[in-house]
Amino acid sequence: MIKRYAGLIIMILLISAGAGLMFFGDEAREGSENISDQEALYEDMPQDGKDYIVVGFSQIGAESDWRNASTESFRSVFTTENGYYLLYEDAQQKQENQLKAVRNFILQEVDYIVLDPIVETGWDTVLQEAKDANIPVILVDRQLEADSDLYTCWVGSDFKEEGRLAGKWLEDYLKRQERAKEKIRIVTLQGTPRSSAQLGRTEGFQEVLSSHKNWKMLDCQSGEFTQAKGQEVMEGFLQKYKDIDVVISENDNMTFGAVEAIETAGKTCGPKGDIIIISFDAVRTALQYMQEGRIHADFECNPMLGPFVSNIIRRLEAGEEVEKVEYVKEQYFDSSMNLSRILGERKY
Amino acid sequence: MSQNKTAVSGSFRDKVRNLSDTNLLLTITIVAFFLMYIGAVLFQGEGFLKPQSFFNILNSQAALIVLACGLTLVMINGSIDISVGGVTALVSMCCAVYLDFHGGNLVVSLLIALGIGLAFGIFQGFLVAYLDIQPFIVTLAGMFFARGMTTIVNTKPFNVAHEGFNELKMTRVKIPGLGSTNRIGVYVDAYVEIGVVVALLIVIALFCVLRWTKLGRSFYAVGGNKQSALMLGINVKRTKFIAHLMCGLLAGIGGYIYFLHVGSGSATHAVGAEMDAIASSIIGGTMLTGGVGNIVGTLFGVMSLGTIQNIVASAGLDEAWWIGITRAAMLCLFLVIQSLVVVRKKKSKG
Amino acid sequence: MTMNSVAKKQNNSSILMRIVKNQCFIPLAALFILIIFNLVADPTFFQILLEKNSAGNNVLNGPLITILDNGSELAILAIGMTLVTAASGGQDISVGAAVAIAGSVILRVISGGETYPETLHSPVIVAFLVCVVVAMLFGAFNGILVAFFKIQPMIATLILYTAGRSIAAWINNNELPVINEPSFAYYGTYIPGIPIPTPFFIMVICVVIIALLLKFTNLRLYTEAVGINESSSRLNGLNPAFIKVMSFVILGVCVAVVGLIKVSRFSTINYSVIAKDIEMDAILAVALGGNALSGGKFNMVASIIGAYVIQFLITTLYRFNVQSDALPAYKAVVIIILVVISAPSVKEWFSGLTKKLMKKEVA
Amino acid sequence: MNDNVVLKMRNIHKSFPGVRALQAVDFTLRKGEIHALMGENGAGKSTLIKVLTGVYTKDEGNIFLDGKEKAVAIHSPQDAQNLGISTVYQEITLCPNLSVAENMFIGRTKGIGQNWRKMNADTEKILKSLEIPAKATQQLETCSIAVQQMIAIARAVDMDCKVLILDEPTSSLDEQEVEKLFTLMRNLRAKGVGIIFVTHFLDQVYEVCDRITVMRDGQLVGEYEIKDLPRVQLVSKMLGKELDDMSDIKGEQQAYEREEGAVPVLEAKGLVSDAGIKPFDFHIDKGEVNGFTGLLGSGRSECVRAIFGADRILGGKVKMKGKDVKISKPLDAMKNGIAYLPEDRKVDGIVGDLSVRDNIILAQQVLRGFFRPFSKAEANKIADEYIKLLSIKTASADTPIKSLSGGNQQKVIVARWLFTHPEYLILDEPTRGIDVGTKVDIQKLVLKLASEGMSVTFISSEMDEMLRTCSRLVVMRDRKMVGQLSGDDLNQNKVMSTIAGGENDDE
Repeated sequence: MIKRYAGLIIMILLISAGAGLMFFGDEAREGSENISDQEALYEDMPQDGKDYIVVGFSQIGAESDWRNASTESFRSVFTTENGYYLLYEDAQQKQENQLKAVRNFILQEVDYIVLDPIVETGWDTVLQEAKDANIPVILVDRQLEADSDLYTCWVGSDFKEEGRLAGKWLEDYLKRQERAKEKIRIVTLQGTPRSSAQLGRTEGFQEVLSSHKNWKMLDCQSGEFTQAKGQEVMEGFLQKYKDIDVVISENDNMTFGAVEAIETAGKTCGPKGDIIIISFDAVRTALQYMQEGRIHADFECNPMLGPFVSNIIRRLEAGEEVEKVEYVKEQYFDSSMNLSRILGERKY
Repeated sequence: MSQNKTAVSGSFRDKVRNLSDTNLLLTITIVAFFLMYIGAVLFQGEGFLKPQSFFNILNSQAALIVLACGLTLVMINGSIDISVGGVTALVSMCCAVYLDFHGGNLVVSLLIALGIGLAFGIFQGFLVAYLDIQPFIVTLAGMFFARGMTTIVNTKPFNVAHEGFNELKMTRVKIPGLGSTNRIGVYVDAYVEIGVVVALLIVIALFCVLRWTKLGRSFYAVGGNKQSALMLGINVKRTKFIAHLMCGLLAGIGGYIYFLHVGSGSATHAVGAEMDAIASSIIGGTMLTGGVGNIVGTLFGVMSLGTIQNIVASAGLDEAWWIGITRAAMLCLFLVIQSLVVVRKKKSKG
Repeated sequence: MTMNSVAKKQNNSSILMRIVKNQCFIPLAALFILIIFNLVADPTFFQILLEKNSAGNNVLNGPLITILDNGSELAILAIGMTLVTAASGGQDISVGAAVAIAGSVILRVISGGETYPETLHSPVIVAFLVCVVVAMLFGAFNGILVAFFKIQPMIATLILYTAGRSIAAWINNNELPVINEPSFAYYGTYIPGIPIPTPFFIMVICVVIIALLLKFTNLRLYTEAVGINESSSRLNGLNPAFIKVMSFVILGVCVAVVGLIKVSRFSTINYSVIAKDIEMDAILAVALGGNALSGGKFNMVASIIGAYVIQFLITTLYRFNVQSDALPAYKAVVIIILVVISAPSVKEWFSGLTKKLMKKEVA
Repeated sequence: MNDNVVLKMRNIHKSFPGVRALQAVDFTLRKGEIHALMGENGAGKSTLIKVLTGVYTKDEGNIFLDGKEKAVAIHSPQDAQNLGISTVYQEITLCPNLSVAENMFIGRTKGIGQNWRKMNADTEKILKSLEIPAKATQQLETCSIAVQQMIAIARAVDMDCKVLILDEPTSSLDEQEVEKLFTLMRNLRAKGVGIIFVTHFLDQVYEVCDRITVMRDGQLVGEYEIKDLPRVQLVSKMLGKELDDMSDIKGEQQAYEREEGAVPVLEAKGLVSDAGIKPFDFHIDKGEVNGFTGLLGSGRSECVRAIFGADRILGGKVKMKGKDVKISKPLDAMKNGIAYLPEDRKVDGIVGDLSVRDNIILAQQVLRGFFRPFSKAEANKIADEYIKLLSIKTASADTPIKSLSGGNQQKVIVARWLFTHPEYLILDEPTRGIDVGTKVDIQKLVLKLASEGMSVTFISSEMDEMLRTCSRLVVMRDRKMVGQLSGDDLNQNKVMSTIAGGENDDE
């Protein structure tokens, strides 16, 4: 009996689902008319009448210390004490998740959307939707290719500059070592392909590289910003090339992997070792490695973006204009510095 | 139909007892889904009240729906296919490369997608059905191969800049009357992407196939008892083959829908999609033992997973791990229910 | 042909037959082919150098050592996976996730919740024991789902597969603790003064233990009996449910060991990447060892060899600088070839062919 | 002559790796006859059937239908069906997850569509006409085994077939159902259908069949009119040797008398399990052979399973040699020296892929415990010993048991339990589906063991076997113990009437 009518029953259920939504829909429209202020929307937001600034933050993931540090910086700044209410969504390395997150933010009518785009393209539609809903979008860390009036501004590091700095550093380091004339064999552990960090750093270093006949780039492969991958790739390099002078590793996690690989391969690195290692990001562990003399130089990519963004939002709230591109200030470290002091001060 | 109360209730109880596994599990799933969604609306408020948020789930899950349908087919046959995720990635990468680098046209790209899917379906189907090799191993190889090929085709993830394609990507089916006002009070229509339409059409089509065609029924027969099916004069090998073939084809279609949704090619696309698809089918009341399952259930299974994700995301449980845990919990729950159903059957038999 | 092959098998007269019939034949053959291939392609593959590493002790180095090193993890998992396969007639696809959990537990205990602990908060052995217990619990969880709720292993373990890495992240609430204590790295890399990677020794220990178990207990008989015919083994006084759970618990122990090796190797953890897809390789190792994935009789040695064959293949491919992402494609080809040649119907076809040939010769 | 021949098989050859299953077998089936196909296990009956139904493809030989000159090609069950050959196999070959109606019609309807309404209606009609207690829309799983078997037959019958093959269809049917089946067969015969009837029950053969074809070791022995072939001859033809063991055994069991006041080896009071039997009392003495009899499904197996703790025990007391014991799972029973040879050899008995050796030592090994395995040498010694003792035909102790013939598999299981040196041995249908030779061996063995002082419970669906071996019969009806017969009451009529429940005592 039931079996025969199952199909029918199901159809009815489907229709009822639609109807239900129709009903919700109407209610929603009325709802959104008479609900003027934000309080009602987020039940765990303090109902103390204060007008909180609701910020939706779509983070890439938690793949590296750097990422976690930056997430933390947002969490610590966008608190209810500071008059914010933060909706945080971790995209777990998938653009589709980020698209979904941003769409949800729009539906939940947040005041600002902060986005750390995983890849550079494919954002136009969703940004347009945000614009239509008149929600300012602030990009952080990584860049994206889109019509620049679709977003308010971009905050992050100048990767190209970092790359260039690294190159310059290598240049005079070699001078100091009287190896300026020697043939220098270089390999690069690249970041996730097409990510702005990877592009910028590669490009920046390339500029310097091209001005040196005697520097030879043996190989570039992607370690995807992860330690395991970095180690894998480095192992590959070591088995392929007998003689490597310099390793450029486009983030610290890959560097750790690379160091691991180098050491298990019985080679040594660091100022006293036979391979020069240049790394980026300058997370705490990296500096400790440097202390132990396993890394030469590390170029900071400041993860403490939270405060910068907060500052920008304040200015926007105050009705000020903001630059399209806002660089965070950054520094670099090398083995010659007093690292123990620096480590003492640094939060990450 | 004129019976007194007791008779009615009796016959009702009778019905419930004779309710086939398929329909029982289906009912459970659907009820569970509605409870969940209503719960979401009640506790999460505004976001879920907007139909668009429901449609957003559909939009993002359309591809998965198609993949899960394919899996339901093979699972009803008592087989399995864990290559669909890989195929999806491969399809989107190939199409992306074709459209972006070679500036090809859409129809051909669609054909490419179908071709890839079909190829996988035929090959795996042949190995599983005619050489009877463990489907798990075969499709595991399929998954490895697809993933590997994806990176061989092109390592770098990139977005497609192809006008025709992007137009298609942007095409939205407006759903009048279900829209809502955004925060500056402008009324926007609710919409779904064409992928959703395709997916739903496929669901309906497959539902009919499984229910009202001999092929569909022989799927169930083969899943129920291979040996018997053979003795009953069903061509078991061919049936299994067709099931895998259809699954492959659906993987191709699903891949294209996915591609249409994200509009980019990447080796990391649809990672773990196969497991999501299997999970959805199970939640939808399909049993891996075969012979029990229903496409509509699968649809609801997928939606349930999507909804759970949204609930978790907007419930302030912002850490990513909650999604994984909640999904697993849900899967666990449904599996236990299933095994209880089986027990129930055993009881009513003894 | 077949008839006298049977006969030969019975009175074990023909050496050749025995070799071919031996379960280790396929994996060994595969290994042999790989070795030949490397010899032809690039003999340096086999050179092993004694070099100084950063820790300042002499270690052997070279592709073969890499195989020995990384293959050991796989071999250890293969042991557990073989038992689970034999007893439950299904596979545990959650080992990768479980390894993540195990590693996470170890780090949690050692780091005592700090991200950059200056000292070990507890001795490694304690951490390891805790992690063993946890891993066994998760194994038991899978086992119970399979044995008592009668859910197919692949599906039952799908639960942990989905949740595992999340749980792992949750244990250290998404921190990535880094242990700089050198002694912690011994288990995954080298012990000063010993030129061979430690994982190899750990693997040896595991193998010895399992060998003893198989020799001096009924583990094999019970597992196989349950795997082949559950209801009749029950009527023979066995408790199938318990034995299944046990097999999963044993796998749990293996997972814990691998977890230790992994985190010790990197002295940190990455929840989404650590031991990724290792479950597939482990299952593959079992299949490569010619063990029926539908359960029943098993051959531990074959599985272990299978594990190393896989690692051998991987390393070989790296040598020909195959992109690590492209690797699976080649793996897939190998799998397909293996399963096809070992498929019963194909075998039949072959024997039929040979029979015809014999006929021709006679005629 | 040729015109009323419906099926002709000529010079059929079929061999499997290592075995010649069929050698130059001829078989002829006429229109409107019931033709018994007889032979021991491994004689090649089922192989011949499977060749005919396209499950196997023959190596050589031809099959002719309706006396046509042209040989037909049968490559799959489908082909066979299309040619009008329909089959009912011993084990149910229907899909448990489909509805009764679907099972009736799947695989034989035309077109791609499936018309549920029509299908259900037709099914209801058929079910009614054959008085099968099932609903068309019911899920097959929910029917009893017997009903499922009937449905399978109904399906076969409904396909207007020229040739109907019944391969041991009666093994899971009870008396009435068998009767129903026979009337059905007779009707079909009247309609001119040729029926091939494979069975182990001699009396059934003599009840319905017209002709008999006997096979032995894959070869044709001969084809006979039923009237020219008395039972004893038939049996001797099947075994290929003149034999009068049957008569020998008669009388042997009388040797046993119950000495007064002896403590029973096992005594059960109000024992009841979750298998749906009524609480029952039971006792057995040292050296006694008794039996449970009753129609199939009357609960005889359930009783012994309860004694062995194979099903979940819900209540009741069990005494072994006077003292209380608790038996909640098989291991307990084994520890108390009870051994149980299960009814279904394939499902509950053998461990297919394991070697004969492991199958023999299994039970004892479990008793010894996890940490005390037999050494290889010991195991081999034991295995060889029992292989000799029970003259088990196997290539070696290493051969997987599944490659042995049914009878020898059964012997291995017997060996397994003898090796545990039980005081009380339960044999549930030890002779089901095995060849006459082994049947006799097993019956003799039972009596031998009893004379050595072992208590044995012997269950068989063949009345004369029971009467021959048992000195006391426990009669079951509708899952209830309805009586115990011994001494002079042990005769066909008395037993029958007790089983039937007194309706027909005046036989």
